[in-house]
Amino acid sequence: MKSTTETTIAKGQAQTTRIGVFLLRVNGTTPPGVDYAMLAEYAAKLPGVKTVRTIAVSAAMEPEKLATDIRKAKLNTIVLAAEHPGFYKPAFARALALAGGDGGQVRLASFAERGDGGGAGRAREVLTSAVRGTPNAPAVAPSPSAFNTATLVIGGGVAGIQAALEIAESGHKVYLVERTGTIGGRMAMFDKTFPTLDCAACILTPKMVAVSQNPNIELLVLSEVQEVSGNIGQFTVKVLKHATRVDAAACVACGDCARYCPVTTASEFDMGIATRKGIFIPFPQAVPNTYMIDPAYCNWVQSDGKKCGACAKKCSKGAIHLDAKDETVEFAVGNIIVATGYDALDAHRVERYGYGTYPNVLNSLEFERLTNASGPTGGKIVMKSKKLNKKTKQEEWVFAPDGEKPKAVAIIHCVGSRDKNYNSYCSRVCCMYSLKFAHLVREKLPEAKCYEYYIDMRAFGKGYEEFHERIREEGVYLVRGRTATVAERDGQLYIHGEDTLDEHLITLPVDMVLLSVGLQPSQGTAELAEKLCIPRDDDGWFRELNYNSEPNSTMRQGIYVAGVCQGPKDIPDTVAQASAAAAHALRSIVGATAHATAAQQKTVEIAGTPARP
Amino acid sequence: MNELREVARKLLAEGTVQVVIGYEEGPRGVRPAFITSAEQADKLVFDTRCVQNLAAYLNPRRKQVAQLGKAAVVVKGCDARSVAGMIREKQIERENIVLLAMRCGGVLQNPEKDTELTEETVSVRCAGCTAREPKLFDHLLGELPPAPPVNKSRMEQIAALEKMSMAERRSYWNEQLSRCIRCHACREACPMCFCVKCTAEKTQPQWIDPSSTLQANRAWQTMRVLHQAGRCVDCMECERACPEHLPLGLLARYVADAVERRFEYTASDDPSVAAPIGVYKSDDDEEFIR
Amino acid sequence: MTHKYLSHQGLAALVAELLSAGTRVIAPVRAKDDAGQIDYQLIASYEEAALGVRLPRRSLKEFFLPPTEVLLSYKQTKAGVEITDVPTVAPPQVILGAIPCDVAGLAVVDKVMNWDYRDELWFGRRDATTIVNLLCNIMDATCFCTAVGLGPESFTGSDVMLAPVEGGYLAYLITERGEALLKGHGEEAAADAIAHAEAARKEVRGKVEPNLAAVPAEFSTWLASNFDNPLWKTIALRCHGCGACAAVCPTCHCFDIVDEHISADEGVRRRNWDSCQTSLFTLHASGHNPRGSQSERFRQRIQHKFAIYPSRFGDLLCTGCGRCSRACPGGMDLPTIVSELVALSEAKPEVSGQ
Amino acid sequence: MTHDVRQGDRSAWSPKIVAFVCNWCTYTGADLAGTSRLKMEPNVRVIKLPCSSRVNPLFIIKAFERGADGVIVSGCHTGDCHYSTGNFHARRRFSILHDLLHFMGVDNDRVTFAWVSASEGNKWQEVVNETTARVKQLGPVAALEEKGGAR
Amino acid sequence: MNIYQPHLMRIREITDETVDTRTLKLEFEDSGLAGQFQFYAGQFGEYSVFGEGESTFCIASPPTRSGYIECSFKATGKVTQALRRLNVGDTVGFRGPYGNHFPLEEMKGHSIVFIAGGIGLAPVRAVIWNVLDLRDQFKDVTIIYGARSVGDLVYKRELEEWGQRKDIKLCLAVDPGGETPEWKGMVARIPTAVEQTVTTAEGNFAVICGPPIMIKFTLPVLEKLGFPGDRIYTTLENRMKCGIGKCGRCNIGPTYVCKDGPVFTATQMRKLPQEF
Ligand SMILES: Cc1cc2nc3c(=O)[nH]c(=O)nc-3n(C[C@H](O)[C@H](O)[C@H](O)COP(=O)(O)OP(=O)(O)OC[C@H]3O[C@@H](n4cnc5c(N)ncnc54)[C@H](O)[C@@H]3O)c2cc1C
Ligand SMILES: Cc1cc2nc3c(=O)[nH]c(=O)nc-3n(C[C@H](O)[C@H](O)[C@H](O)COP(=O)(O)OP(=O)(O)OC[C@H]3O[C@@H](n4cnc5c(N)ncnc54)[C@H](O)[C@@H]3O)c2cc1C
Ligand code: SF4
Ligand code: SF4
Ligand code: SF4
Ligand code: SF4
Ligand code: SF4
Ligand code: SF4
Repeated sequence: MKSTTETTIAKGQAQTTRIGVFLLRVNGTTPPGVDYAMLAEYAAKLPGVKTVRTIAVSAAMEPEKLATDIRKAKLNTIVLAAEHPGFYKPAFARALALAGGDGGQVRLASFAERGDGGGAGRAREVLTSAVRGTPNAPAVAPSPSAFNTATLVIGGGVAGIQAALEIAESGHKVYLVERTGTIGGRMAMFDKTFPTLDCAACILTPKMVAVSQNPNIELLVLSEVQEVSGNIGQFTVKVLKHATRVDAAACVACGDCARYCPVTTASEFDMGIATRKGIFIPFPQAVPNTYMIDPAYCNWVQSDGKKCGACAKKCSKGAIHLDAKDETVEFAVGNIIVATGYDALDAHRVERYGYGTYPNVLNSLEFERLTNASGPTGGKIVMKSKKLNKKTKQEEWVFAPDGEKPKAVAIIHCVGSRDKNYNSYCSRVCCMYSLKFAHLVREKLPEAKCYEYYIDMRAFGKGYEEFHERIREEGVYLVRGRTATVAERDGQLYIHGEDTLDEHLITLPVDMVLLSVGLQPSQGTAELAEKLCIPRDDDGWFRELNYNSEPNSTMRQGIYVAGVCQGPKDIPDTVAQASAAAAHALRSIVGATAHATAAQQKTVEIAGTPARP
Repeated sequence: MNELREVARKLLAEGTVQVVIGYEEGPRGVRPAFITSAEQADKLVFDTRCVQNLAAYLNPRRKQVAQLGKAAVVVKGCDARSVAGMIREKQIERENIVLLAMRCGGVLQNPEKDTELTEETVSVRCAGCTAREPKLFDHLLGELPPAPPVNKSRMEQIAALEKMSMAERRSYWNEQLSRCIRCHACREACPMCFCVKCTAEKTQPQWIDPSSTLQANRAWQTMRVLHQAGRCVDCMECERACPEHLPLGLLARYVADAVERRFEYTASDDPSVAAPIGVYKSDDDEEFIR
Repeated sequence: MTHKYLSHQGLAALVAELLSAGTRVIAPVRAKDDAGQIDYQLIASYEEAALGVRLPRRSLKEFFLPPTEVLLSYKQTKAGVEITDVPTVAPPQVILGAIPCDVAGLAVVDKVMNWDYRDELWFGRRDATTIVNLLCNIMDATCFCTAVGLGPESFTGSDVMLAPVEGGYLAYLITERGEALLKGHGEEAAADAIAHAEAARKEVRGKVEPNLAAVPAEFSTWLASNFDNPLWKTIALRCHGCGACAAVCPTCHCFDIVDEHISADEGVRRRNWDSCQTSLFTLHASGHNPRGSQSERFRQRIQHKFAIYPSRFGDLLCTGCGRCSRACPGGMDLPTIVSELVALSEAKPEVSGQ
Repeated sequence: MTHDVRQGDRSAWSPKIVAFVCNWCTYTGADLAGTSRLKMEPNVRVIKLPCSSRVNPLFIIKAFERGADGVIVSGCHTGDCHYSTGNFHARRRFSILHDLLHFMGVDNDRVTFAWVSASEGNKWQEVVNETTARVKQLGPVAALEEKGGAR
Repeated sequence: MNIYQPHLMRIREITDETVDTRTLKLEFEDSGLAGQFQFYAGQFGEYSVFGEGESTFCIASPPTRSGYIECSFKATGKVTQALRRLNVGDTVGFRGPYGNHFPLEEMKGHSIVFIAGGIGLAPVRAVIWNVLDLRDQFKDVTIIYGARSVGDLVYKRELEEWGQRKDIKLCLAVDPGGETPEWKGMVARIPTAVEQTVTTAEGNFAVICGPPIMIKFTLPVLEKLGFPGDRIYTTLENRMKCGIGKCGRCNIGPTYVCKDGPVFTATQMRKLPQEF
């Protein structure tokens, strides 16, 4: 930043400001209507003021003499008060510099400013502004409205939820914009969380409900930020709200509609391992708890209203409006918190592991859904089985609750992470959730063998090493080494790898392979970065202002990051960072309102005209 | 030069005039001088550096000069044409001014830089000058120096522009005019801009937008040059004043040539010759009218 | 302050890197209409820059306060008026090889632009800009920066100052922003390079000092109390009121705000450069003009620069760049006028007038 | 707005032509052309003025600035002026404007000066049709260099 | 958002005061802003007609009346005439409030004499209503208002209302020759009206606004009555564009009307260079 007055003030106040107020007598006179004695008494009480002196000045002052005084009083900021104090600024600036201070810290209080005839009141007002380093009151009078106290949170994962709740619960408006049909993000998909093995839903769902019930939070699902303009305190945001085509207020989530919907497609929430209808609810605990229509799979929409419409006919609440239109909403906010999380690396890219070729090679998020009680198998760990699709008359590999149980499960770490060909960084959570998977396998299938193929075991957090130890004791085979390939021979999966501790190559037959894929910025991160005008780092995550000291801030004031979108991290870190981002936003909100009230109080106290009846 | 000083001294001493507007040695070359006492008359100089058109100070808009009293003004032949123009258009009265006309051998294009008159350094306006011995004067002073060398650069530039295609000419002017910042210095410095309220200042309707967009700039210069047709004396004060160095002299010369071609009128220092715009001939060219 | 050594190639590499990162780079280049003249312009490669050749004709201010800029656009609809704001965040830019007085001018104008109301448009551009100036060794007889408290070696307002040394430049890293710019560029400066540059700084200062003695501190107060001195009546006789001086001045920042239609129901509000030298500037709608004559208008120019601005902000509103003298078609010469006024002030130190 | 035209599809474009005509001759002539049902291009908008000498060259500049693609200026034949000499004066001014526009790169083919008397309905028809054809040939006016655009 | 961005306001009411003076009642389009908007009597704003430009007027309504502002203007130039062409429901721009204000706090407990001529009543009216809305906090209120002719008097309905109030001493005057047969007020110029109406300056404040010539001749009268220079307040109107001290044209010597004014005391005015 340039050394404009504002920033120097900010800098100046970071250290303790020791202000010296000099009331100048020019040609032996004081400004008309200004009583220096009274003013001196008043000034002495202002915050930061260490000395107040009335001195005679002439255009050619001797900075050396002044410097001695300044040094004695240990001043680092000087306020010159006179009718036209600027004439004497060069001498004082020089003196301050001679005394070891920053010559730029000379502030001027001009009694000519805003008219001197207003007497003591106006003189005090002018002096107060200079001492506080703020603009004169009327200049900031319209600012309470200028600083918008609302906050935009982009992304409704656990980070977004946490930040939104922090701010909303302190009484400020939050707009929470979520791209999918429900908040919850990735965490909502999990069954258990490491290392405590708490039930993820038990932690998350109360928070989700709190969001839906907080009157300060305006939740916009199926929505995307389209445009952001303005600056801290006054951003204008345009959001495209895709129509859910279901009236949230009327829908009771009875599910009749879905029952009659003829279309079936893969469920995104279930990572494609289960199906949903054209009208659906992402999962039973979704917030908002409303069905919605996927226009891409709705016959009515696809046929321009010519076909189907079954759901609307069946809905007893009349909640379905098939012809609802997407809309763009615009609102103003003062701060923005970005919490857009991550996507799992596309395991197809790591060809050697046969993801997409062999039905029982799963990526980690698919496994999360598989083990989840709300998943397709009710949480049973089974293998995919061949089933006839009645519609297409084709056989398909699907998960069914009655599927065969795997007898050996291999978990491969670092898929696409720590590898120059994919992502060179460590995704940080894979080791831990792989251990979590191993635990789940061992717990749910005590007969099954479980192998962990890891490069390094990164159990870096509180309780993590203990968790590692515990899982190990649960009878999991840990193999240190990079896995070469996964192959299938005679319907049996084989996993080829190396045990670097034992220094020999191993090939093991397994029934199921879990790929611990790495994390990468969620789709659309680049576009969002552009809209927000904030930079990303080489790996595509949003770049923090300073890795060590400002990990929550971005280059643009008023825009903060929280959660995985800033870099891989686990849930505790995500939540902590989200709270921190909320604190940033709250700081500026509180600052602005305090400033406004201060300005208000000041004008009332000084100028005295009643503010408003 | 001595002759000039003597006449000036006499005029001031006798009280014929209260001020002599001439040239004096300034901190950077010659500059306009306002001599109000006979003793100061020796400050006056006249040489090839005297490019300024001092007639500008007679323009009635320069109120502060008028306040000094009756003026004698040092003019070159070309400047005398400005004076004639102002008399012609009733801006000043002949009796109220004393003209100290200098016989002229040309001036420099760039007196800060050059000293000697050569083909390159002589002012482009002097090329083919026919006014070196002014006919409008009260005192005709100096010896007639030899004719100045001819600086053809402006004629060549105009010829080159004429040869261009319409689109090329347009883009040439667009490039030049896009630089204009609409400071209107060209107008203020021009001795012949004497409207009390310039069209560019009329806001109801707003004839010409005041912002320096290319479009408004084009409108502004077209308007200005058009309003100077038959009035402009090609002194190039406009170009000298322009802080953006637009080639305004090209426009001035082109229009002067057009006026000459069409109406057989050359800026004249005879105030009794009527201005070409304002009169007409029944057989004026109308090849461009259907 | 720290130093770095930057070879010519190093500087070229820095420019290339900036340009490829999409940063706008502005540098003195040879004027299109006259290769002997220099203008500040956006450059597309380092080769275009003509550093330290000659004083640029115009100052840097147009890159911060454009001669015309849109403040908002509006559209009249059935429902009312919609206004569209203009962005106040500017794309990053680097100014390379500016002369110190131009850069100092920006720092001076900052004060008024932040006078209680912060001009976001100005500061948007200021904040987006890193300034690398060049030790000035191209002064002419019109320059008087040393008289107004600056100098051809002044650091005021710049982030990095380059001083030519053998094979390249010594870079003075003045601000953090400057340090950031040169991060990864340049080498450690040899002691003799520093010594050489320091000597050069002294030397160039010596070249300007004779042009005009330092303006004394009392001058501003003297001017302020000599508002009605009769000298103002004759000081500006040769001035045409053309305003060319204000147009080229790095510190003149006055503007006009006007609306323009684009069509019947759309248009823009713009701000345009304006100057106190034109009679319209202060003309009231009633026809009354508080500054009716050119002498009053010229008095405003001098008073504003040397008394009014200092009285409010402590800085002279003049950096001694000499452009106004160079641009003036009427031969008004600011250093001469200032020295004459200073002489007068010293002759009559008593407060005349009221 | 004119840039719509410029960016738009040429075939859909139809020129806008402004005609400044004198009240006594050309306007009556144009009226005659109308009442005689002469076939004329519909692109011309007529602005009636007392005399061709009332046509300030600025009208023409302004018309281009505000999006006209062509301009017609027309009045009585010389010698027939209702005010005796108005059109002689007009002729002088237009001749210089004509030259200046040429020098500054504005296509004079976009501007038609014509004398059309009260009885010359068919000449008015020709002027209109020819001007329209010429302007169509030239395409949308380029005179509109980005109004409101950045410097 | 840059500082030159205006707030949008709707015209709610139009009152024609004289043939060329009109009062507009404006409401914020953004109701949130309306609630937060604050100003003091004497402050001004930049009003704009989109496409025509901005113009400076004082806020003619008192801060004690919330939810709207009023301005009264005389159609003299481009913007003001465009403003005149607008109808109820049309949108105008407003930036402000800017400038300093009358020191009402210091006037409390004192008597005040308001003196206005012509459209000069506009800024004074804001203070008058402000005082009347807090009537019990002030002593005597005297209003002396004059215009060239009866037709030039503005705020006629309010003048009537003030005339009927017992707690105000109202003196209306028109210049000789400007009266109509029905005219019941004084026929005199303002300075005379002041001489005849005001008896004492004891502890009083004076607020005066009008054409420069009126101010010039009224000040000596007030001073003769014993009003100290720093108890006489007036407002100045210089051409300004930005209203916030940047565009550089409203200054009178070192004094900026937009930031140091527009309210000045007579003492201060005396000190200003005779530039205005
Ligand atoms: C398989 C697996 C298991 C894991 N298990 C654990 C565990 O047991 N314990 C643990 O601590 N951590 C675990 N993690 C890590 C944990 O998932 C993350 O730390 C946590 O979910 C991060 O939360 P978030 O809010 O930052 O991102 P997310 O939860 O991904 O939320 C981001 C949200 O933003 C939305 N969004 C994205 N882009 C946009 C946009 N442009 N506009 C609007 N909305 C958008 C998304 O739809 C999503 O709802 C695991 C990770 C994986 C991959
Ligand atoms: C503090 C203050 C308070 C005031 N209060 C009131 C009040 O309450 N009531 C009232 O009636 N008046 C008031 N005035 C005076 C009022 O501002 C002016 O009378 C009014 O602005 C003039 O009208 P206009 O804007 O239409 O004028 P114009 O002069 O037509 O100005 C309109 C626009 O055109 C432009 N313009 C003007 N002339 C030219 C030109 N020659 N060339 C190019 N552009 C030009 C200007 O840029 C301006 O934006 C006040 C003034 C001040 C300073
Ligand atoms: S144009 Fe003629 S009179 Fe004028 S300076 Fe040149 S030679 Fe002399
Ligand atoms: S040359 Fe320029 S300054 Fe001289 S008369 Fe012509 S237009 Fe005016
Ligand atoms: S002097 Fe130059 S920049 Fe100024 S208005 Fe004239 S042409 Fe434009
Ligand atoms: S001082 Fe010179 S440049 Fe400035 S207005 Fe006067 S004549 Fe023009
Ligand atoms: S007043 Fe003249 S010398 Fe001073 S900064 Fe401006 S142009 Fe340069
Ligand atoms: S000198 Fe004039 S134009 Fe320059 S900043 Fe001051 S008032 Fe504005």
